[in-house]
Amino acid sequence: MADDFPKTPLIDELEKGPWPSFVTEIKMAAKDNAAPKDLLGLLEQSYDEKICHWKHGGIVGVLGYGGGVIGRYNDLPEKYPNISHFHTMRINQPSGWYYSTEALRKVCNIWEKHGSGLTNMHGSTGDIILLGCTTDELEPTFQDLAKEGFDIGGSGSDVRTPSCCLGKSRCEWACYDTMAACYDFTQEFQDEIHRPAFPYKFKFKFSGCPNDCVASIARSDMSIIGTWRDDIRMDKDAITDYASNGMDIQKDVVDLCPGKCIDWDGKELSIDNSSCLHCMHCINAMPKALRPGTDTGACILLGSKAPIIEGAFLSSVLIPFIKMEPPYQEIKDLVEEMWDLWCEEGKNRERIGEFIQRMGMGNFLEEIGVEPVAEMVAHPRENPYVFYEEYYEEDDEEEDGD
Amino acid sequence: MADDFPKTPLIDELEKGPWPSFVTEIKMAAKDNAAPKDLLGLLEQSYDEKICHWKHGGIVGVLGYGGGVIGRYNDLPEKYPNISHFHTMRINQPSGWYYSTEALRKVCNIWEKHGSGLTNMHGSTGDIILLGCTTDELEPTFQDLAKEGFDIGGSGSDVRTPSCCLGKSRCEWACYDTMAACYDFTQEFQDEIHRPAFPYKFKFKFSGCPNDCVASIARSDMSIIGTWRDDIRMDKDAITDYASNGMDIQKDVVDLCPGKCIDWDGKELSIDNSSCLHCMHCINAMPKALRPGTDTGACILLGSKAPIIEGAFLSSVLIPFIKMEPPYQEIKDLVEEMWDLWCEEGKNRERIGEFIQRMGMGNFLEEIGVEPVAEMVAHPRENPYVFYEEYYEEDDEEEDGD
Amino acid sequence: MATFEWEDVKIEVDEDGFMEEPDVWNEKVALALASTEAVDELTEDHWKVVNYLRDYYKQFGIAPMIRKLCKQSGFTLKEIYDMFPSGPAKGACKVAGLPKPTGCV
Amino acid sequence: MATFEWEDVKIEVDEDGFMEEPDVWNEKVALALASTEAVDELTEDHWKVVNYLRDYYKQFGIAPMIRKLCKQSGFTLKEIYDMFPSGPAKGACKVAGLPKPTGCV
Amino acid sequence: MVDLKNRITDIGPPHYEQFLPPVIKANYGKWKYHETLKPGVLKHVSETGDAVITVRAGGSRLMSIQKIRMICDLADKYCGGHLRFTSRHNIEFMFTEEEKIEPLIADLKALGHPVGGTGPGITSIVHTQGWIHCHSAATDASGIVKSVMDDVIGHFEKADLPAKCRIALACCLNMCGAVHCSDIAILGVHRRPPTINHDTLRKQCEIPNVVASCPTAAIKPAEVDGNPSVEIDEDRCMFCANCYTVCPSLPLNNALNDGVSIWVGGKVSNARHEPMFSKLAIPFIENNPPRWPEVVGAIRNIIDVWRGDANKYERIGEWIERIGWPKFFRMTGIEFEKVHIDDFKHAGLTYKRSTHLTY
Amino acid sequence: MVDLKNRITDIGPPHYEQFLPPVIKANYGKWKYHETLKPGVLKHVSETGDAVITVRAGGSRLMSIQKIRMICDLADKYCGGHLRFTSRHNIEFMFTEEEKIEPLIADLKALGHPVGGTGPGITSIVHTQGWIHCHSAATDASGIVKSVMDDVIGHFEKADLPAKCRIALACCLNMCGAVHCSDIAILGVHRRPPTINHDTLRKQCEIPNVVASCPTAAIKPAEVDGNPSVEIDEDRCMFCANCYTVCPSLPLNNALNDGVSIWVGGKVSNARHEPMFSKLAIPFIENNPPRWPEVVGAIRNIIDVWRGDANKYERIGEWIERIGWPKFFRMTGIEFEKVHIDDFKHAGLTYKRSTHLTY
Ligand code: SRM
Ligand code: SRM
Ligand code: SRM
Ligand code: SRM
Ligand code: SF4
Ligand code: SF4
Ligand code: SF4
Ligand code: SF4
Ligand code: SF4
Ligand code: SF4
Ligand code: SF4
Ligand code: SF4
Repeated sequence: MADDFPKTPLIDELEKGPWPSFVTEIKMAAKDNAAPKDLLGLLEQSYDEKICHWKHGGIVGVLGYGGGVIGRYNDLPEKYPNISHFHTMRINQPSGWYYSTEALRKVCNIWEKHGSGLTNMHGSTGDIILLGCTTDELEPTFQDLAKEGFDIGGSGSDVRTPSCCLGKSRCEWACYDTMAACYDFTQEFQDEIHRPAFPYKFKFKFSGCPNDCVASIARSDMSIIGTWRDDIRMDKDAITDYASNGMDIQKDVVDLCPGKCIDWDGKELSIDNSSCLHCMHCINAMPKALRPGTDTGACILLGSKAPIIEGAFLSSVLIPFIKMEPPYQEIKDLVEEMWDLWCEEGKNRERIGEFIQRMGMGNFLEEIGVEPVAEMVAHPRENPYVFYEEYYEEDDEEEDGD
Repeated sequence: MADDFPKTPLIDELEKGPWPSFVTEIKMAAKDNAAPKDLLGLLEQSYDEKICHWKHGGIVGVLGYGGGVIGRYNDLPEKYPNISHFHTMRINQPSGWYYSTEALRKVCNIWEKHGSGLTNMHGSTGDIILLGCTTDELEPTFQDLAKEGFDIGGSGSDVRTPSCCLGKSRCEWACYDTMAACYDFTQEFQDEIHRPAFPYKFKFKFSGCPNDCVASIARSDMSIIGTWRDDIRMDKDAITDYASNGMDIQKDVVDLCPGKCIDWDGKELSIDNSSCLHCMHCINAMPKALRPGTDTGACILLGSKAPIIEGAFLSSVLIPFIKMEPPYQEIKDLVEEMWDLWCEEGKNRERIGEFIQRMGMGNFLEEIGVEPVAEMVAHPRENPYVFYEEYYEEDDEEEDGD
Repeated sequence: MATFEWEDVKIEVDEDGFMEEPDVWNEKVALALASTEAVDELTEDHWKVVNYLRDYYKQFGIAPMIRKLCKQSGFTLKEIYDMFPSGPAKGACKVAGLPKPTGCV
Repeated sequence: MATFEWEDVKIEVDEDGFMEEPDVWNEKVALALASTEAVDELTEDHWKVVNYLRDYYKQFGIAPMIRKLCKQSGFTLKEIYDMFPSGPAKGACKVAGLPKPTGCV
Repeated sequence: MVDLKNRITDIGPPHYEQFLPPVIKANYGKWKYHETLKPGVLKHVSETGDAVITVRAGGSRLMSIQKIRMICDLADKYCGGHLRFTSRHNIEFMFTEEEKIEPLIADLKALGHPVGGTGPGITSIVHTQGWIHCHSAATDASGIVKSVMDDVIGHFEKADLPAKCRIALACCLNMCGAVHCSDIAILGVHRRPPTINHDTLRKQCEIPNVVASCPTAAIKPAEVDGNPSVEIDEDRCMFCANCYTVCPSLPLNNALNDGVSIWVGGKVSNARHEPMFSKLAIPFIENNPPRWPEVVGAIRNIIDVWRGDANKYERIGEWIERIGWPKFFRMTGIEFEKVHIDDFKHAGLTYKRSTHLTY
Repeated sequence: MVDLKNRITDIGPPHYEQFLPPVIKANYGKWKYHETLKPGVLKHVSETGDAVITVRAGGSRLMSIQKIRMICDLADKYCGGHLRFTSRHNIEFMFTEEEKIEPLIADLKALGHPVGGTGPGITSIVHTQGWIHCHSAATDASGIVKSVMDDVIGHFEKADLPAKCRIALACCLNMCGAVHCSDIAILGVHRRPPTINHDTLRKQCEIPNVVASCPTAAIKPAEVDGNPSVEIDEDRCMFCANCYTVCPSLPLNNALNDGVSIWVGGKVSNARHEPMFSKLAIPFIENNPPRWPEVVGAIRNIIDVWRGDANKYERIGEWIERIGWPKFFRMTGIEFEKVHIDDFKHAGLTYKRSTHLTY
């Protein structure tokens, strides 16, 4: 079959060079499947014309779910009939992206049967992306996968597939069990993942420590980032080892500490833990000598997102510290509380970060019943435009709302 | 006359304590003048009732000028008839607030004759404030002062009285002659000071170095702040003296340098001048050892103001460095350029800082013919909402404006 | 664009089976479209949802947010999925002849 | 509030001599007010300014910005000060019977 | 009638040169370095070898001509008839003979004017008119300033703080005292929406300007009793008084609700840290004339905590930046409240967007 | 017809535990420290004394099931049938025997997958669909990524940079690659306002939503040929494509005008500096498929300049913060232009509000 591949001189260039080539991957899949073959042709045409050939939108799915499938049609269906439908399915990855080869092969087999044989391992939210099939194959693919224990992830105005760093499974710094929490939240919110009912999407990401290896502070409406409250654990001998192995502790650790709370007298390292900002740097630099404390938990932040529409946001602190223990009820209650508010008052396509900013964080906190604390702000307000909420009337004895 | 003073038990409390008392001042003036006596009564009443007794506005002035006088009437004219009119005049102070006693005494005499005998030395823009006279006395006061060489300052939507630090007159750090420049600009813009024609006020302040002793970066629409381009001058012996006198150069100078460009090996101080941010700290800390370079001039910044209405602004860089030599033509041309634009397109009560922000600094620069440079920004844009100004049409050979 | 036929109904639909010309919608068309969305018959409840969607769309020019749909129609989201297995956007809006929902994907 | 009399004109004015009841303005009143602002007679040019101010105020409910006044009336700011020595705000607006300008002090 | 022809106008201020003390004139632009002989007394040395002594005395800003003449007497006695004021309305006496220092200080003391205000201490408070002259004031200016200075005068006379501490006061949000960049700022605040005088509004105010003046769009045109007027959505009012500035019929002043807020951590100089805005510390303290003890106490507390914890050269804002705002609130005992969280235009940027926290 | 009753739904993902390699399962939560044996090879040591070796291989993200099976073969051969992917779609092989390292690396190499991506270097580029699957793309994703990685693979394999350098790509402003916080970001941009298909708009789009979608209010409802539609003020359009997202009849894709912009200095981790947004470096580079040499060159230049000047641990944003943006532009030779100056909501805060300048 290989010889009836379309001529693709442009994208063939991308088979050269040392980095793994996606074009080679498509060609591999094209050996046994007509869809990737058409994709090669379409892509070559895009490369030639410098424009994509996919049409906007497409609303397809599986029964009982409102999300998880991205419908896609090309605009040259006569020319590329095998990808005239080319929908992708988002399959909820297991926590930490661990697989047995057995499970992975099953996914491959199902996708061989129903789809293009192309995947993204993984999409940037974290799902397994099964790249391209026809409308008719959606439901069968889904049911075959379900039988092997896999389910569809989020898309649309719903909870998006949560993801997490590998946490305690292989990282000594994990301040809570990210994989467990991610699994737990995913199960808890199955309905919200599958049946969009929000003003817009809502993402959870779980990182075990402030290094934030799933970029939760930048990419999730709720960022759950591990941290600790007590003292950094220290192995003095290991510090001495680092020093004698030539590490410039003053320059590479002390001078870079943002809390300015480490001292190094050439022999002993001392940390003023009350000023430590829990940035991880000293620990990162000396993993054999330093570790987070043992009174661990998470800092919960809200609101990050890409720029559409108010500009990009980073998440900001909602709860400076909370213990992370199943069933995480306090957090879940809070989540429900704020979803209620956001669903009630949020505008269409308004992420929760934008919503908070529009209504004012103070008002938001009041509505969800969280006390304001100074940890929530980089600094208090600079402008004097304060909505003092009460004033006295001349004939009042009492304070009066307005 | 002293014994017919009103009873003022509350404000009398403010005659106690070590700091000079304004109440005592008013009483001093009240010995010979009915207006301050009424002021004591009115003030006591304000202290008792916790509210002021001055009415809004008042539009009075001298002939030929549209500003420089703040009209003021109290709301109890029957009770306090001697201050039923109580207008203040803003008299343009000499550069650097230097006086001969002779000149000052003349001002006192004129104010004794026409006004309340009360002053502010000085108002927070910098004027001599003559505090309180009647409408009829405005013009005579003005003309008497004019005969002694004094003129009225700004108020309303005009150029406000420029002010400056004492600069070269007594400060070794002045990077240009602030007093000369302030005087020159004041003379140049007499018409604009006296006859309001702008959308709103416009303030100039001249500081000789980045210490900014007239707070120009916070309080003037155009801030002209001295700086230098070459190397900090250094007296090595004087450094040694500081060190041997117990100064902790590492902690108090090196560690605080925001450019992180000073080194101190315990004996010699070295500065990487190409990284120096011209913050003045090292010089401030060791005035006998360090001085600004000799290739001096000014950095020109635009737009600071109090919060009404868009929030407070600090001035931001327009020209990173310019030599300051009379007649400062380049700067004046630029000023005229931007006034033209602002007057044409500015909204009522829109300061130039707000105007720039509304129209976009890039557009503003384009209109006034200044090239954008990286020194103007703290950092380039973070959002991708770029107004690319041209695009190609399918049948174009050329670029096309839209 | 394709032509979709069901009983005596014959309408133009896009790839997703949404009507190309919403103006030609009528109750029979609704039945026809329902058949493609795993809806066997249109009960009174179905019509309540469909009519609410059409009214809202006529008045505001947009489809209601899902929360609003539930609140106003009195059905839970689950009930709506029971009625329209492919959901309010793909299922109910299609049957109601509304333009294809966008953006929320 | 005080009463200001000039020839047969008798109007209520505030402390600054601005009219309390702008509705009773007429050309005679303008002359009367002019006399308080070091304006001896109202020439054609004066009327041009006064009428422009009144028209603008009637149309927009606000006084024009000074720049606009100059542009539209064709006088330079200096010429306006020559005509109305106490300036456009205190002089011309008062004569034109406009409310007292505020804010720009 | 005024003689319009022969009036002198547009001459500008007198040229400064005529006022310069001779040693200043002779060494203009030639200064080499300075030292502080003691708080309030500076010595500047010129390339020429000349030196000038400066004695800085605290001014009250509001001065009678009587007092100015007394000050002139001293300037005649010690300084050959020259003197100057500083950008924070202190009075400076300059001369060349060191032996004049103590007698001058004694004379100043006798006159009630302390010497100081230089170096790492507190200098005079930049302030505004208050109940002395402004219609907009939510508090008095001079009275609070006097009360605070009476309390902190030790730091004026001794310069015994970690760094300069610039205090400023403005009696309303117009901020004529430019308190937005001060180490400690005292700001008069209204807390009751404007009352509308419909009767006068019609005559006094330009309704389109009034409507446009409100940054939160709380004001709408309305007909009241058949006359054009405005109505105000009180929930949207944040008491900026911009409407009052453009319309006398919308006063915000209200004895029961006006008071003072306290702001910290601003700075102007470029030394070390870039200039910074002041941030809200205490949202509201009731007016308590004649001596505002709660305001005085609040400022004393902030200064003491700062003084006890800051490093040398660390201004209040720099200190807080090092320790973090949560610690500032913990250490000063000031309560963090909802209103501390910004909700104006750039609010989002003030939220804490990292996990850099202390516990 | 589907059997609606017996369908399996809402089961969520498989539980991770079943997939953990035995050594991981046994030492879950007990890890003590790690070390890097060589780039791409980590060794984590447990409190129990156990250790696990991880070999990280670069993934292409877009993978065929054929390739996945080959990878599975390797995991069967070396790792008892376990493997994982990282948050940047690399592939990790874990086992306990150090002697397996080199054979595995050799097998991976044979398969075309380099080993690396750990430590202070470059790891795989987070990216998006581009011309492979999205309707909104202003550029391709996989093609640029491949071209850039071919060029920088040395830093993937060697970890020879001052600090981590995270590159990301998004093919339109929706930023599915979340490029807003990357050391280097490649962002597809449209530069031509939407063309309006009046014919289909009427049927396909909810006009009130379309109008509301535009952040600059460039879109107004309009009647065209008797039908409801919209009109667009092209001068106000900044090409965000939000209107296109809500309305298929407003495509922005345009071969002549689409291209790529480059952003720098973002970061996500809290290590040292708080997380930072990426900032605009190069406003526009034309699409030049198949290998986008100008983009590759621009990135190479930025990396080289950074590498030559930065201190250890200094990520690009931290480095620029130290040297200042003017120096960044001077050193990289990138031209500073009008569009670098922000003009969106918080623009004022991005202006340089001090005299902290180098010359
Ligand atoms: C598949 C994926 C890109 C990829 O190649 O990996 C993707 C693809 C699309 N995203 Fe995304 N987004 C994907 C992760 C993201 C992320 C990253 C993340 O989740 O960590 C973001 C930025 C973070 C965030 O949520 O803000 C992201 C921000 C957006 C946005 C802008 C949202 C905003 O609030 O600014 C849109 C626009 C929209 O929602 O209409 C969008 C819309 C889209 C759509 C549905 C296009 C559209 O407007 O209809 C894309 C479909 C492409 C296609 O045909 O396959 N996508 N999208 C990612 C999902 C894979 C997965 O499930 O694992
Ligand atoms: C007298 C003075 C305060 C003082 O006691 O020193 C003063 C007094 C008034 N200022 Fe001011 N401002 C004075 C310096 C300032 C400063 C400080 C400066 O110039 O360095 C500022 C902040 C910097 C700035 O320009 O933004 C200032 C910002 C304002 C504002 C707000 C402007 C803004 O854009 O946010 C107003 C409101 C207005 O313009 O309508 C204002 C308005 C006023 C008015 C005219 C009240 C009004 O709305 O009509 C006050 C008259 C008080 C009175 O009855 O005497 N005043 N005003 C200062 C002028 C003295 C002098 O000429 O030397
Ligand atoms: C006299 C005066 C200028 C004038 O033209 O009137 C002046 C004079 C000097 N200033 Fe200043 N500054 C004066 C107002 C200011 C202001 C403006 C203000 O406070 O409103 C500032 C900005 C304040 C701010 O940042 O908020 C100011 C920030 C400085 C600094 C920077 C301090 C810092 O560490 O941030 C220095 C350097 C130093 O003191 O080490 C400085 C240094 C100096 C020196 C040492 C300069 C010199 O070599 O002569 C002068 C005497 C120092 C002293 O007072 O300790 N001067 N200085 C002003 C005295 C005001 C007063 O009566 O207290
Ligand atoms: C495997 C992975 C987590 C996962 O669940 O998949 C992971 C694993 C580790 N990360 Fe990470 N990080 C991983 C993505 C990230 C991300 C997310 C991203 O890049 O999108 C970040 C935030 C990046 C950013 O700030 O923009 C991240 C920021 C860090 C940092 C902080 C680096 C810094 O100085 O800013 C460290 C500490 C260090 O390397 O010293 C760290 C350290 C580590 C350690 C050493 C943790 C440990 O003790 O095991 C792990 C191996 C380090 C290595 O690769 O050098 N990890 N790490 C991810 C590997 C991605 C890849 O294939 O390259
Ligand atoms: S975020 Fe922290 S706990 Fe999670 S993998 Fe990264 S370093 Fe480990
Ligand atoms: S974790 Fe960060 S802030 Fe804390 S001591 Fe270490 S380097 Fe300093
Ligand atoms: S601003 Fe600079 S030059 Fe002017 S007085 Fe202050 S320290 Fe001297
Ligand atoms: S002036 Fe400031 S930035 Fe420059 S060397 Fe001195 S302390 Fe450093
Ligand atoms: S701050 Fe307000 S109250 Fe005080 S003088 Fe200025 S305008 Fe008047
Ligand atoms: S005080 Fe300010 S916010 Fe309140 S109504 Fe007036 S202008 Fe609006
Ligand atoms: S970044 Fe834009 S073009 Fe790329 S996948 Fe996401 S929505 Fe599509
Ligand atoms: S691309 Fe963005 S700015 Fe342009 S018209 Fe569409 S929504 Fe408006």
